[in-house]
Amino acid sequence: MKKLINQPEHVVREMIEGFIAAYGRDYRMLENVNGVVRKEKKDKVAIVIGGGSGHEPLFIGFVGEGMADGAAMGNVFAAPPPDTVLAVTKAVDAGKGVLYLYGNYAGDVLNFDMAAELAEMEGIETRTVRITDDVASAPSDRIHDRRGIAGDVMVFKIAGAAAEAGLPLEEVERLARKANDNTRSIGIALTPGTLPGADRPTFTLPDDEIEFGMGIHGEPGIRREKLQPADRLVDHMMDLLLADLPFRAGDEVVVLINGLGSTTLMELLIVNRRVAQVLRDKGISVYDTDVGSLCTTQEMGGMSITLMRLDDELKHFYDQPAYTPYYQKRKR
Amino acid sequence: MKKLINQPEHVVREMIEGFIAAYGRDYRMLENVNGVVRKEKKDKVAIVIGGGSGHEPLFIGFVGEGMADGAAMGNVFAAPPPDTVLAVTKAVDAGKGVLYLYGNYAGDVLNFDMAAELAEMEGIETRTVRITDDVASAPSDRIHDRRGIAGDVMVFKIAGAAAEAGLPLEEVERLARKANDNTRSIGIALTPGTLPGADRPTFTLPDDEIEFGMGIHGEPGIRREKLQPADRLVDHMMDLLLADLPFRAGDEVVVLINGLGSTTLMELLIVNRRVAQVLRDKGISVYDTDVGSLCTTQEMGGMSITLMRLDDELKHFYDQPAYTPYYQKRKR
Amino acid sequence: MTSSLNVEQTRDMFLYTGEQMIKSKPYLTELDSAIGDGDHGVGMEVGFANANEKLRNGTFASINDIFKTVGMTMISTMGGASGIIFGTMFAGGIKGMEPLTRLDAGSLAEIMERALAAVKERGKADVGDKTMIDAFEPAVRALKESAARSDDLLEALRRAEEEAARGAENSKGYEAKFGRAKTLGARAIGHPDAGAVSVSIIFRSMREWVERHGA
Amino acid sequence: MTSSLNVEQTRDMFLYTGEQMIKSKPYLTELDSAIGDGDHGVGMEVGFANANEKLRNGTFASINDIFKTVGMTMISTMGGASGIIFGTMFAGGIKGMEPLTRLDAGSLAEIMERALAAVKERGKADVGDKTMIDAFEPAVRALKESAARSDDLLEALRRAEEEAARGAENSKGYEAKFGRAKTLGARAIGHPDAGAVSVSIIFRSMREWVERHGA
Ligand SMILES: Nc1ncnc2c1ncn2[C@@H]1O[C@H](COP(=O)(O)OP(=O)(O)O)[C@@H](O)[C@H]1O
Ligand SMILES: Nc1ncnc2c1ncn2[C@@H]1O[C@H](COP(=O)(O)OP(=O)(O)O)[C@@H](O)[C@H]1O
Ligand SMILES: [Mg+2]
Ligand SMILES: [Mg+2]
Ligand SMILES: [Mg+2]
Ligand SMILES: [Mg+2]
Repeated sequence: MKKLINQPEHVVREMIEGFIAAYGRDYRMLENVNGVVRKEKKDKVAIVIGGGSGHEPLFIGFVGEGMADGAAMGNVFAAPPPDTVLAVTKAVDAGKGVLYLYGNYAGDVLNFDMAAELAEMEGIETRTVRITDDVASAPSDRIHDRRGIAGDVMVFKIAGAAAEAGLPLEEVERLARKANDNTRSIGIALTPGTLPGADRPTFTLPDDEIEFGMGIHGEPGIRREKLQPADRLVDHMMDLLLADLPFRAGDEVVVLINGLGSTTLMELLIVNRRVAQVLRDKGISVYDTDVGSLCTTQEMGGMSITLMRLDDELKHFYDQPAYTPYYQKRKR
Repeated sequence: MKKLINQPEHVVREMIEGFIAAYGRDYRMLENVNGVVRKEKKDKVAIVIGGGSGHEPLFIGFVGEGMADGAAMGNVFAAPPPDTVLAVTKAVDAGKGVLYLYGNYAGDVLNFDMAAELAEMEGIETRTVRITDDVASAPSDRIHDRRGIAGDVMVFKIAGAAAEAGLPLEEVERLARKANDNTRSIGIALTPGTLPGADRPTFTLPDDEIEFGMGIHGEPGIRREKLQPADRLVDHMMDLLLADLPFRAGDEVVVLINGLGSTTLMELLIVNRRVAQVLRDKGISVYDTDVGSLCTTQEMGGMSITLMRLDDELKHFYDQPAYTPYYQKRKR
Repeated sequence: MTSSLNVEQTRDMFLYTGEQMIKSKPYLTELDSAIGDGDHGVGMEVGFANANEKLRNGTFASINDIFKTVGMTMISTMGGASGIIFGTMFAGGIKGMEPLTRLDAGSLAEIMERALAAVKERGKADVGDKTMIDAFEPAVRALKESAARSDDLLEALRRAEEEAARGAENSKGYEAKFGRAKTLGARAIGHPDAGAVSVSIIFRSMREWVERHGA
Repeated sequence: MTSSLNVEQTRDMFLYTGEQMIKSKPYLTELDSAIGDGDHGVGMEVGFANANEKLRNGTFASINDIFKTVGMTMISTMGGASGIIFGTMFAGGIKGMEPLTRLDAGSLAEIMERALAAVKERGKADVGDKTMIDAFEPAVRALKESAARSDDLLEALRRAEEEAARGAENSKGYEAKFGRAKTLGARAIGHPDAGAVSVSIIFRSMREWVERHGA
């Protein structure tokens, strides 16, 4: 397939080098592992995010002020090895402990857990919050089996603000968990993506069908259905999403309309128009909205809708500034 | 083709409604025309940008602090009618004149020029700078025939800062022109995009070929060639780009690596890695870099490289803050 | 068979012409896709659909009003190069003219001659540049000749249609100097200009209406 | 035919096994693409290529060193679920064991039994969950039985290979409880687990080397 790469084996390292070539004023990369950290170490709880590559700007793009301190990157769609996570952990630790935030995938759990054991041996305290926002990935009675998708960004935002505010590790962990508990996402895929070097897309879909609930590695969703007008698809997605937490009249939410790769911003904005209408009709108020491709699956076509329910505490941390290469918020 | 839309005829209006649903705290849309303006009118020269839709986040996403005051949007790939431009002009004019900035396409020239005549009749002074950064679109002896592509963003940044600084219309115009004169871009396409409602892509390319110099509406470029490793393609692009201004050892530049739609951020970062290497080898220093999909062609695959040469004056304005939904810079 | 249209008939002729243009959308899309950006069919559809709505719902005191309504609606709703160019084709000729209540070969020739000048003033294109001028200029010449010969309206439109079609055909042989086909250079040769084809459909439609509904 | 390998031979057997795994990349990719995310072949290639490089350039005092080098290299370079799982398959068994200088059916069975426990401890999977355990557990059982019968190494590996292959085949019948095939539910039935197939290729490769190079 057509990709602008050199060799498939080198994509992650070269991506990181390109990132540092662009943003090296604020970031540095680690030497022998695929990790990126903030140049300036802050005297606070450190946040390490990570997972497989191929979802850019997730994770590399969300390191920075008010977000994460470091990102550990695996190969495309593969969890980073424990050595990588450990090296990032050591690079960002300021003696106040390190919080691991990542999507709940078997490979990530295994590798981050092993890294946590290694970090403990080095005298670094770590905590872990696994992100589980994808309502399509398991029913609500198996909520801890759910995977993490674009909701990652919400959890990074809240935890990042809490850490930046100087809160202790348990508090930052508690807030990250609270953000995750209040966040739900659902995605649909229209067209597949392709891994660098692969000669076939990760799945196939008939020309007039979509996969409802597909995961960000092409994991099958809840059902295949006919492509329909955007408003109808959004309505179906919102039904599922709102019923899950559930979100209720009077709730206040943050919205993220996330593109999976090749879906245009025009389409995402058209989707957001309907999402806003549905929320208004249900009496749910929108505190803030982002529309963009933040958590992708190579050039997969499709999008996900994420809602995070706010209370005063979450809102307080959401209101704090964030400034990373691919996510910015001014203080509100 | 698969798109998340309702009806092709409504995409622009619905996109704008979705934009306002997301960012309506700072922006409002005009009633009968496809225009978006900042809510708060500033006592300064106003900047109106615009052109055909379908290149999002260009133009709608670059209205805001330190950038444009309003955007006039046409249908997909079609210049906005004069009425739209005029309505945006009237909405943003604060009595200090209005600067029109847009890519140099026949349709845009005709419509913005007519709008300027209408504005004059209403007592609003306008100036125009047409952006001509695409070196592939005409040889350097016909530089005024060149089209505008991702370099638009550089011109908006400089002019936006100049206007925000309170400079008079002629000065803002002069600086925009200077930014344009110092900006060069070149793009390549790997795969086509599709217009909403169309049942075929805008062009076809063999599986192993790229179009070198293709325009952002699928205009043919300089040549078709085989897909090659990213580094080689970048080298060819940089040869053309650097020779054109020309950029010389000792120069200082801002870099924009722009994705055309479906090309992943991973690929864009890999491209930037090489661009930075080439510039370093030539003794050209990089003042700042952005890597992202800012000027797209629906879900077209490919990217463009833009360089703006800085002098102290341009650097001063580049250093000023900008904050729009899809372009942010902190004061430097 | 009288040789002129009243205001009502002129309106009906334009309504019919608009419908024919809307029907031509797929064909125009195909032509503009080959060497342009593919939006000409959609653009014309938008412009004529809006114009027809205005024509259907408005009341018109003069022929001039009708031309102006069609042209100004196209200018303000279509966008693109063709919004201005085709809008000016209709609205550009009656600017400053005395109100007319009948349209005959003579008045049509006069309106279209002035319109041609206005389009060329705006667009700076000449015959041979692969634009709608390739069809419009010969059509206007034919109208003027008919007017000079005192042909009736139907005959004038027949001649205009014929010349416009020939002009559109000729446009195949040219390299483009305007719009997005320009960058194609010699690769555009063999393809007609979409706008020139639109001009020939416009004159054909006017002729058809006049032929069927008398004049 | 002696029934054990020295340190050097053990290293060569692992080098051969690594090469075979690298050669199996397209097949493993295909299997993981059907019900997983398609990266298992690449992951194993990365892990075994790095391990082989370490094996080629290092010097090793004991059998334990070799197992540890292979396993730890896989853990630190592969990533993904399989980095830990397959790394533990090699490095998990020798943890805390006395240094060995000969590998025979008995010591291999002991190492692999401990490794199985370590993998299950890490991964929490059991036979029937559609993971590499489906092949690894029966293979280890076969090794233990061979050791109890005092089979020679080649015979023990033959039995392990056979059981691993049967286990991989059996994995077709299961729904996945781990990894990305889990969400497929019954749709995963009919496809073998890629990791289980890897286990069977590992034992097949070890058997092949021992068969050819004596033991
Ligand atoms: N400067 C010009 N003068 C005359 N006609 C023009 C000019 N520019 C474009 N046209 C006509 O407009 C047509 C293109 O219209 P359209 O596709 O709707 O607009 P756009 O070029 O903006 O996509 C061309 O085929 C040509 O006939
Ligand atoms: N918890 C587990 N226990 C045992 N084996 C596992 C477990 N999770 C995954 N595996 C094995 O790993 C294989 C997947 O490896 P791979 O594709 O390389 O990693 P990933 O699942 O991260 O993409 C599966 O086929 C399975 O055999
Ligand atoms: Mg994987
Ligand atoms: Mg157009
Ligand atoms: Mg066109
Ligand atoms: Mg896998």
